[in-house]
Amino acid sequence: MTLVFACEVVLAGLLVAIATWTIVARTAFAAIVLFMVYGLLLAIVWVALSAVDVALTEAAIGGGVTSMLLMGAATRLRAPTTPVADVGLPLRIAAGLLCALVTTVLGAVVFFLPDVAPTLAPVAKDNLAASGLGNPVAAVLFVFRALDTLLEKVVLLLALVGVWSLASDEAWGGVPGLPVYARPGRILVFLAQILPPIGIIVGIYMFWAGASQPGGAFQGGTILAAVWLLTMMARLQDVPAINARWLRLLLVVGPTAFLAIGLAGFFIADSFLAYPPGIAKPLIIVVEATLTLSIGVTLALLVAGPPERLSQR
Amino acid sequence: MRLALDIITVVLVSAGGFFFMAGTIGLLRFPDTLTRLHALTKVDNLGLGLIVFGLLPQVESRLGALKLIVIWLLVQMSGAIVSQLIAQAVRRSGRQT
Amino acid sequence: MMPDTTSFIDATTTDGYLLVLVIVLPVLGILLSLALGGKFIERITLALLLVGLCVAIAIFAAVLRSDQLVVYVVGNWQPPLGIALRADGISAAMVLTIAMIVLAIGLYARSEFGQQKGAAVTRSSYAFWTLLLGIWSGLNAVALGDDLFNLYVALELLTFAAVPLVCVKGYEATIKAAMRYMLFALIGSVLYLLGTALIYGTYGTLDITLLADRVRPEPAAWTAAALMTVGLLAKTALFPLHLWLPPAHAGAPAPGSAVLSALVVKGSFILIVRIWFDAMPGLLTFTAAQLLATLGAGAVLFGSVLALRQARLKLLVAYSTVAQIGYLFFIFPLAAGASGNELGASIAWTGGWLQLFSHAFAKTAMFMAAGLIAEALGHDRIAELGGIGRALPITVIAFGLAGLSLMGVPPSGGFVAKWMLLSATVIEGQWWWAAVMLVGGLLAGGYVFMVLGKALGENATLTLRAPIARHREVLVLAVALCAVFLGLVPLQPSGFLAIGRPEMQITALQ
Amino acid sequence: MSSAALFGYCGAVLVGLGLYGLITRAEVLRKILSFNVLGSGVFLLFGVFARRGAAAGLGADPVPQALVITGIVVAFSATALAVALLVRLNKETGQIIVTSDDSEESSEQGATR
Repeated sequence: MTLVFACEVVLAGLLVAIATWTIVARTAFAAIVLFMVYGLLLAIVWVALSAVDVALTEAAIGGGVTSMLLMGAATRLRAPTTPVADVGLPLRIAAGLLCALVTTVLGAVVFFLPDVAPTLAPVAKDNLAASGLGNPVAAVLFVFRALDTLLEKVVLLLALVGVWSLASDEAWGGVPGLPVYARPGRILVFLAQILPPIGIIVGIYMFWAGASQPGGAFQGGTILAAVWLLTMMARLQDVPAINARWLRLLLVVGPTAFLAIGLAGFFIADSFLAYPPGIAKPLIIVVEATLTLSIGVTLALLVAGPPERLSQR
Repeated sequence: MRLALDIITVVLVSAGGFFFMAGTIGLLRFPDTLTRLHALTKVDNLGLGLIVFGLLPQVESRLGALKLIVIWLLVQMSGAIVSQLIAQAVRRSGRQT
Repeated sequence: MMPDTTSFIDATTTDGYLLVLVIVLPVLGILLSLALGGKFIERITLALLLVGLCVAIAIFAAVLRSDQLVVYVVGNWQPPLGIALRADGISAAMVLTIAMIVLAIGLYARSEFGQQKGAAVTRSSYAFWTLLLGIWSGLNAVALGDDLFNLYVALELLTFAAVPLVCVKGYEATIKAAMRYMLFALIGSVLYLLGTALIYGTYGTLDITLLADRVRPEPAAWTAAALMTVGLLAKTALFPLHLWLPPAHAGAPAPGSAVLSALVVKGSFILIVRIWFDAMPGLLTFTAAQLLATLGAGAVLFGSVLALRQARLKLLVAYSTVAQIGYLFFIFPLAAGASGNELGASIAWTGGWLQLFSHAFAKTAMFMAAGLIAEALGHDRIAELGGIGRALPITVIAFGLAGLSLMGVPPSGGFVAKWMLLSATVIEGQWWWAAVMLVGGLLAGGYVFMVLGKALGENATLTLRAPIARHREVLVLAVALCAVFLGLVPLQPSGFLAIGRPEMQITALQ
Repeated sequence: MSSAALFGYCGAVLVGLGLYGLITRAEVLRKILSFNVLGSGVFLLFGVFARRGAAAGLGADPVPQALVITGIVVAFSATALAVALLVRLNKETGQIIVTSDDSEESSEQGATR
């Protein structure tokens, strides 16, 4: 047993322990705090699995923005007057047995996996030069399986429309109910002044580096979303009304550029979502740059929630 | 020369690891929020600092070294600010535990 | 086993670009209406729906003409690395059905969600049209997708548009219904994704056509198929996972109910069929098929009995969906060809799909009719429907015609579908399903006539709360007639629905 | 045992844990949290298959990695929508759970304009 493997065993044990704790924790608040820790541990696991792109995404979205969203919900929920009872013991035992069965079967599948793992790595590698990108994961996302990525952007936008649709009729078109402190402390304001420039640089670097190294539009966009949310929470910036023109344009610019270049592929390349050789890389960078912006704005608005009032307080 | 650098790395990173351990024990053992916060911030900053400086001799490019230092500074700053925020929240809630 | 990386299955066909268009058109609408802040959203949607109908007809014609698959390899990256879209006879018929029904629903919804001239778009109307576009795009992507993960994204697109549609009016009980729907959908999608992961880990591809050659009957494949099926069953609302459906489908506004009941639950059903018949042929054992059909039988009986006991019209129609979904699952034991009788399998295959299409039209008409009745009366209590038959005769006739299709009375699409399924049970020697179908038909007759009996009763004091425009009644009747006419073209679809499926290429119904 | 197998078992356990929480916890917020744990278990399995597929000088098969990135974003969208529904539900009813069936009421509201 090598030292690295010993560390991985400890990591896996910690991960399972914290996941268990997240599930059984008494209060939702404690569970969410544990979930943040869980997200960070998971990011380390992804590095151990040589999937740095995923590690960045997990840390930014899985652990970061998701936790923020859940924490926001936990603080906004009014506790019911009657205590909440979970399901009864018989059902819990039945569920436990079922889940143990699922885990066992999955474990067995992992155990009996074919010795030679099937992989698309060689094909991806062979076509990497043709894709115009240096990072194979980015090549899969924006070239080989670009349709998935395009549809996933639509999923994000639809989820946002779904969230907005939960507003009251009076507040429609107004300002999302991001929990904004009435009197943000000086320290929070200081943080919100100093972090955004750094965050913006890191976010842009992430997307720029993503073409050839780990990183990309998702991770960069998430960082932009985070610093924007921070400045809004510190009240250095107003939360924009959802019918603001600039906001709408930022939301759609990335997916629109992606779709437009994809459709142009019918004429300038040989297929939908194909890029003509030679200018593939610049085109993908345009797509990624605009997507970074759109993803940042969409994620931040998803966290901010449905509109709650018509004007700034 | 290579060996000396490696030794420096091992010593500094081990020392950093020791401080992390101490901080974690403090977090678990200290009685209330403020003292736990004290253990966490003081020792973790030192621990991370030692690890970063321990890793510097292993970095191949200047840009890599710069990134490491920037990460350390950012963690320093966010650690200090977050612990301030937590301490304020503790004071506002009037509870010490 | 290393995957054969050089395999070149098939290239884009001449008309392949149509498949991309029909998925992308609604996306254009979503982006455009977001950018415009909802201005002209109704007109944009209806215009796109008209264009979309033409594209769907073109796809149908292309498949019919070439008698072969229409394929589009996105970005010219061959699977397994890239993604392909494929339209066989079923997909083409599905895309056409989707386009027709969504267009009808769009026209029907104009009076409820239309925009007043000059006024800013309201919340519910903006959300309704955007979500309708989302559902349309998701359904097309589900019908044409041929990659298990691409289908996952399409399914999520469908779900995220469908859930908010339930509570688009914002009433308290509908939010509860949407929440429950969402929780079922979450479990469903994650189980499906889990199955996808196992398949990739074992076979190294997610392309359905490639998988068909690679999958062997072994534990990993069974586990994956079981997980995916359970997940999709939760989204299809097959008994006993149907709990979320009645409040959600009854609570949505009428056009929403129509699209949810007629089309959205079918999206996940198509995937179940794709998995068992296309991706993993040979994996469907006798026991598994019987189990699926048993659940279907449970749905038919349980849903029909509960429909009979409802006091509210929309809830009755929703429970009828629970029951009618059950019939679809008879396709598994009957079309799997376990008996080695290819004729029986082919008949069951055609009958099962015909059931899906005729139910889609019939249920759209029923929910639209129920919506008009509720609009006219201000309520949907079945006991107080007296006199509505005289006030809204066309609507009630449409409801009745759609009901005939559900019961399986000739001449209707439902009749041919159920008759084909019944014939298949005889040929395959699985008579027990025939018994369930006959009882289900009787029960359907019971609840349809319960409504019609009340509606045609006399009530001198009936006052309509709101007048109903004649053209809306005619629209409902037209949709109901589509369900009926499906029964008059039985020979044509049987051959068409087998295009792209060599094993089904025996002409049924000699 | 290889490290890929180790994390494979880890993923299997996480799936079981998440599923258990999703079924047994009554609070919707806890269900959403459990869904995220369950989802991460599924993603981890993808990661294990990616790692096993390391070849051609790549540390891991890029295709499953890309699928996971897409999956994480979709899961986040799902979480955001579920949370928004929950907050609205809580505002209307004061509940943090989905109470028993009320199809009747739902149908009545679905029939009104």
